[in-house]
Amino acid sequence: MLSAFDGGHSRGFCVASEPEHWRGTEPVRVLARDGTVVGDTDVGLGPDELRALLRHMLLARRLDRECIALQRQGELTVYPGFEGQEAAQIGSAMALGPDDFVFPTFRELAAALVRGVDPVQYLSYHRGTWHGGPYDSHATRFGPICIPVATQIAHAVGYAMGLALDDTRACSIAYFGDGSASEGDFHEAANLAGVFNAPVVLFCQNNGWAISVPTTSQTAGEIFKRAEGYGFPGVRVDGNDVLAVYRATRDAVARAYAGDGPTLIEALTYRIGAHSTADDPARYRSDDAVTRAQAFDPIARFRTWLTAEGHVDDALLEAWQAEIDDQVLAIREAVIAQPPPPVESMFDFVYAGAPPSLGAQRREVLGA
Amino acid sequence: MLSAFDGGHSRGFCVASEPEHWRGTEPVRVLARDGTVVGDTDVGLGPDELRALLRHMLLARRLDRECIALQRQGELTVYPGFEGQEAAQIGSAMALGPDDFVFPTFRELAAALVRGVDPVQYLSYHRGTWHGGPYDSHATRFGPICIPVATQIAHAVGYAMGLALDDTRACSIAYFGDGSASEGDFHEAANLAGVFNAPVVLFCQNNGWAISVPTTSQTAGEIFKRAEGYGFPGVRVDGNDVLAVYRATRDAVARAYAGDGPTLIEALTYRIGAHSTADDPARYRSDDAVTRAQAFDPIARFRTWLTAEGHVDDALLEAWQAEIDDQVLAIREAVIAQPPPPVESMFDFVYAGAPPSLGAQRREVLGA
Amino acid sequence: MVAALNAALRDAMRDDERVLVFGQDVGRSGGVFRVTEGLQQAFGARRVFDTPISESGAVGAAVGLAFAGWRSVVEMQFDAFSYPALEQIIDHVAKMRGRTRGRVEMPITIRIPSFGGIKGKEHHGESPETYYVHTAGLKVVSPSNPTDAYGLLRLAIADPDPVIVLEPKARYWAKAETELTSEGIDIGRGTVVRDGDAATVFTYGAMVARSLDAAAALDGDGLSARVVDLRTLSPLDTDLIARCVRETGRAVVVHEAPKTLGLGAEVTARIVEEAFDFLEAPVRRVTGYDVPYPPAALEHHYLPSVQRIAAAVREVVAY
Amino acid sequence: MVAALNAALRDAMRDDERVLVFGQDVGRSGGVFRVTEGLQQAFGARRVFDTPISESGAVGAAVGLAFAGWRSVVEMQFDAFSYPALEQIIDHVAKMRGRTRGRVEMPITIRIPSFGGIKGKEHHGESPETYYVHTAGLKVVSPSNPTDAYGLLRLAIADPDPVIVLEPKARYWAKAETELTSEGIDIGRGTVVRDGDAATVFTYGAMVARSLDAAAALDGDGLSARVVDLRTLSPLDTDLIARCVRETGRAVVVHEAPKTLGLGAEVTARIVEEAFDFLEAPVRRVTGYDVPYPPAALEHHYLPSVQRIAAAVREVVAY
Ligand SMILES: Cc1ncc(C[n+]2csc(CCOP(=O)(O)OP(=O)(O)O)c2C)c(N)n1
Ligand SMILES: Cc1ncc(C[n+]2csc(CCOP(=O)(O)OP(=O)(O)O)c2C)c(N)n1
Ligand SMILES: [Mg+2]
Ligand SMILES: [Mg+2]
Repeated sequence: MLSAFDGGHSRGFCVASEPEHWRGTEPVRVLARDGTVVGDTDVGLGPDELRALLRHMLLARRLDRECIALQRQGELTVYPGFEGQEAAQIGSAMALGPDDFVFPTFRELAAALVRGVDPVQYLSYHRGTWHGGPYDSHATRFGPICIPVATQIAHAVGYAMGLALDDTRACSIAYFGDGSASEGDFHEAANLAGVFNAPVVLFCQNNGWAISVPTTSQTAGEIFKRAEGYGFPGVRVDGNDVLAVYRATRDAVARAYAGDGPTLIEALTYRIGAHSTADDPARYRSDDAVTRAQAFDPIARFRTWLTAEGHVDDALLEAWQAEIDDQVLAIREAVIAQPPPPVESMFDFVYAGAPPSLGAQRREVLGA
Repeated sequence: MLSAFDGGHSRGFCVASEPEHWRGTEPVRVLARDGTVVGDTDVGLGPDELRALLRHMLLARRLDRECIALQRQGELTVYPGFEGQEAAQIGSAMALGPDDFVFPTFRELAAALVRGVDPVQYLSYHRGTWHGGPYDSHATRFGPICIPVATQIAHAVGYAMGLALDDTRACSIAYFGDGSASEGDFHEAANLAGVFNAPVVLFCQNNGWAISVPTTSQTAGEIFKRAEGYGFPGVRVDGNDVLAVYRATRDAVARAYAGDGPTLIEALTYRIGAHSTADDPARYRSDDAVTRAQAFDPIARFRTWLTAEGHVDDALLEAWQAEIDDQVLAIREAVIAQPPPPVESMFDFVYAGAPPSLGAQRREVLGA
Repeated sequence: MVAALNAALRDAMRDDERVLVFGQDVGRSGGVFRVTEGLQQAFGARRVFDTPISESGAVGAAVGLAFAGWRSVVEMQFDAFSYPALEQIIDHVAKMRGRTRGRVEMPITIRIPSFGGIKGKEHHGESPETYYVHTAGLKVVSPSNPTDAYGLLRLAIADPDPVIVLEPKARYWAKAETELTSEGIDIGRGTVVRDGDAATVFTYGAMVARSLDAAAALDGDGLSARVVDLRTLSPLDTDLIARCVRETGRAVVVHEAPKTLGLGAEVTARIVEEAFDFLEAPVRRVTGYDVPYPPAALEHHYLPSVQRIAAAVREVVAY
Repeated sequence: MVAALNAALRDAMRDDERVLVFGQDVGRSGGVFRVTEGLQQAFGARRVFDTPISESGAVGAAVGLAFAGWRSVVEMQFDAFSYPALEQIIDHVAKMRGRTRGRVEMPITIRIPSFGGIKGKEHHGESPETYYVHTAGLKVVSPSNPTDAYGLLRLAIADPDPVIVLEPKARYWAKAETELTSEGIDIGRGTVVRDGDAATVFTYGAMVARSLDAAAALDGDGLSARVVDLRTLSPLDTDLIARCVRETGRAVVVHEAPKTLGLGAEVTARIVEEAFDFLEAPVRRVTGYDVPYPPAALEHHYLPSVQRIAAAVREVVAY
């Protein structure tokens, strides 16, 4: 067998017609890449909800591109785009109930939009004016942006344990990537979830890359298969098929509500853009791999089907686009208008009450 | 499904006729608990080697009990016994080649004996005169005693990566327990092993307990099944069946030599004694669970078969017992006779050359 | 001290039903040091439970439980076994209040049997305080006797911020002389456990008793040393430290941790910053050496002894 | 500095075929900061390879590789991402020589892009030195310029003991003025980068340049400050520190890490121990505050500024 020593990377993308990390077990699908139906499209959503899915995806993509522009213009610090992952994030987030709690990574802006997180507050993180979760995590049931990969998975499991202890009919969901799944924290959290039968959904967006490292060099196995070792189900779903993602997540949430415990979902998707605005993918992957992946675009696929079903038409889509442009413009202006935080805020949330020595440091900074 | 909250522990041992953690997937067996043959007994060992297996087990058990006595007499610090695990340790260690390297936990004295580690040097660890590996790890190809659970697994994988880089036809083996497998380091090391196709054997002695926590509260899955998630084979073997353990390990070693990569072996065994001399199992498990487990004793089982096969008889066994008593007595006396280490040894191995400030501290202690 | 800690957990769980106790072997067996003995029987397996051997996972779970409104008391089985949890502690436990603009509190207590002196195995005698004291957002306390152990643990559990409780194993078997209460104890305040005017010995944990022995020995030479039990290692009681140096002019710091960047370095720096003009001799640090914690046969050479402490006091006084 | 580090790795790999370089993204892409650029092409995927996101696993693998006779240079992608590896580093990397009675060496180099000042994201601006300097068995170095970066990294890789290399991100783009060599550099020795007699500023990493700016500013007031680049944070160059204090009588320590138990505490304690009688003013610490590293918009308020450094020097001189 080939080892990563033997240029694991050169196994690259040159031959595959679909992304290499999609090989192996066939993912669950409802819509084929060209929008044709290959599964049961009745996922329990009515026309309005189906339209909402698409509109969220269109808004998310438009905003994502705007953020990249904002970064280029010096208005944001390093920004991690998610183009290509809209279905994975929005399909899963839409399947959550109002009381369910999300523990995201740094790339879940699309999921945040679905949860009603104020994008301007969210983006103040990338503006460099606040760390963590500038928005109200309790009100939005959306945890702080988490950068140390996989650490948030344990938070989601602990939160779910707390829900179980309170006998609350709700669950938590942890988002994480293919690379994050290599961290010890993924394992410890997943095993804990199994032991405590915690109502949690472990949602892995396998987008093929951990910065420059392809999933094929990240693990020799298939991520969803790890679930069995922890004693709960794992499913592999086409992460670019929003209906398949929605159903898989809804089923996992239902299991959690029913007291049947955790589910691991591996959503196969593709990171179309750079890891972040600081990254140059040309150093490690071919454009044509990306072009090929674009043929699996989640938005085109779903729009094709919705149109065929007569749920949307060009007029509606154009109307949306106009609305979305205004929405994004408003966000853009509000982000830029954000004042920098007061310097003392650096001291004000370290402890409930600042110890004397910290008070002295605070006065020093304020020149008081 | 039951969660650990719902008194995971009270699921205890009261009903099981065999240890609860043996339930689920049937382990591979050669000899049944009563010594009758249920598999192919031709594991490639001749009569002398088969006898050697038994003799090692007898010596190990006798020495283990002596160590517990030594601790009670104040001659050793806390000592972790391994009674019941002789087949798991000796069957696996006997399957290794001379160049293979062992990364043990703190409980592998039986494996150390097979590898030719001087028991007196080994026991100076438990005498409290040295930390780590008082013996020569390079000469014995037996790594230092390792207490932070699961950390040694990554060492074994790194060592195996080194072997692969040197194109050496050898492998490493990491011993670890059921509880250790819950650590992030188990996961990171196993995943690395898969990615680099490292020639390593991950040998889990599932003895049912992590101090007071039963395996059933340690994980909701079956440990050997985790291997698939890492892309290599996992096998579950009756750890009290020395022939089955020997074969499983020999096969894993052969795979490693052949460049086929890692294997995870879960050996189902039982910790007959306390976790260590500092532990009182009466606080968390019933004597009759232990009595029942004793019916699966690895030594009795193998002796029965060897006797039936005519490879050993009472005369030989008596002769051995006498030799072993002398051997153990000699070890006992040598351990007690060990002088305490010189004070300066605390300073002499921190760096290749001591920095000035450390030299000053050394002089202070020596009153020089 | 074990009984006092057990009582503190019991009383805290009784007074606040959101308090949870978990960690390795804390449930059915009552903990390897028996600190949680009887708690699972008293409060049930939903509030007192064993975790798999996953320190990082357990601390991470405590963070999630805090989001859900639970107050976790997590036991790390021994000093060195808290290291796997450092990432969760440094990145989240310590920072989450700030990361959520004060909206999400981390009322988490992490109990760590610490320090040496019990002829323990490798990794069972470490003094991890520096790792925690240097980490902004944490509070760190270490009791030297059963009464303080009860009080500090009650305060730690009640505190809205994360508190690391370093329990001196060597004092676990000490019996309480006074009744258990948290009256008269504050996180952030040290206390003078023996008055004296010749010099002040600043210490904590198991070294308090030893420093008192040294002070007693020095009485013989008609030399009266003051002994301060810092009790809280973060935030340090700078006012008390400065006051004692102003009053005694000489200082010795005693701890088991290696000298380099052990707490003695910070105490010394604060003395210099706050009481330089009163300092009549260099501050002496009597500490463990800059080596890994040694095996049982050597630990008495490593740990500060009554002799070393007394000699340091004589030295600063004679300076 | 990136080019100098790259050259050091290149030359070390060329001179010793047992040297391996691995970590996240160091292979094909050449590292997020390009420090390992071109190395995989030059030395192949067997000696320069990417690891999964497993810091603890990667460091643990380096330990095993050391048993097999390999010298690993492991990159941690950013300061805070070295925390998951702390257990392996503290328990094994730092202690293995002793644990094997000197029979097994750990010639492991752990490179950590460190400190702040680049408007980085959360967990990308931390100063982890205290965690490493306090850990006996490790050596810790931090270069302030490209030439030192080359020399210190070469020495670290050649060292028989584990060395933590804290690379100041804020200086990554600095260009080398002199040719790259490890001549005239020793692990364990600091250096006077600017002479002066009014006071000594002890610092390291990115704060060296800033302290030099402060010293230049002070020249205006006819006040000549000496600046010492410690270069090695463990073991500290106590002789140089003491000599400078004996010669200048006044000292300021500057670093980005939070003040409490930052390296400044140890430098202060050693000054007090070794040069008390020469100290004419309290040692001032100009450091980061005791708070989590702040967001980009605030970091300039957190980091020692030329003004703060200059003010501290004026203060100790005027004392
Ligand atoms: C503990 C830790 N190590 C390293 C990093 C640096 N880092 C940031 S993102 C990233 C890749 C993550 O890959 P993946 O989990 O697949 O998520 P994706 O970026 O694809 O969304 C890495 C290595 C980190 N954030 N945390
Ligand atoms: C990282 C770490 N955490 C906790 C401990 C304390 N401890 C020592 S042995 C043990 C149980 C180990 O159980 P298992 O892995 O099943 O091995 P066994 O004791 O059964 O041989 C624990 C929790 C440790 N040694 N290391
Ligand atoms: Mg990814
Ligand atoms: Mg076990």
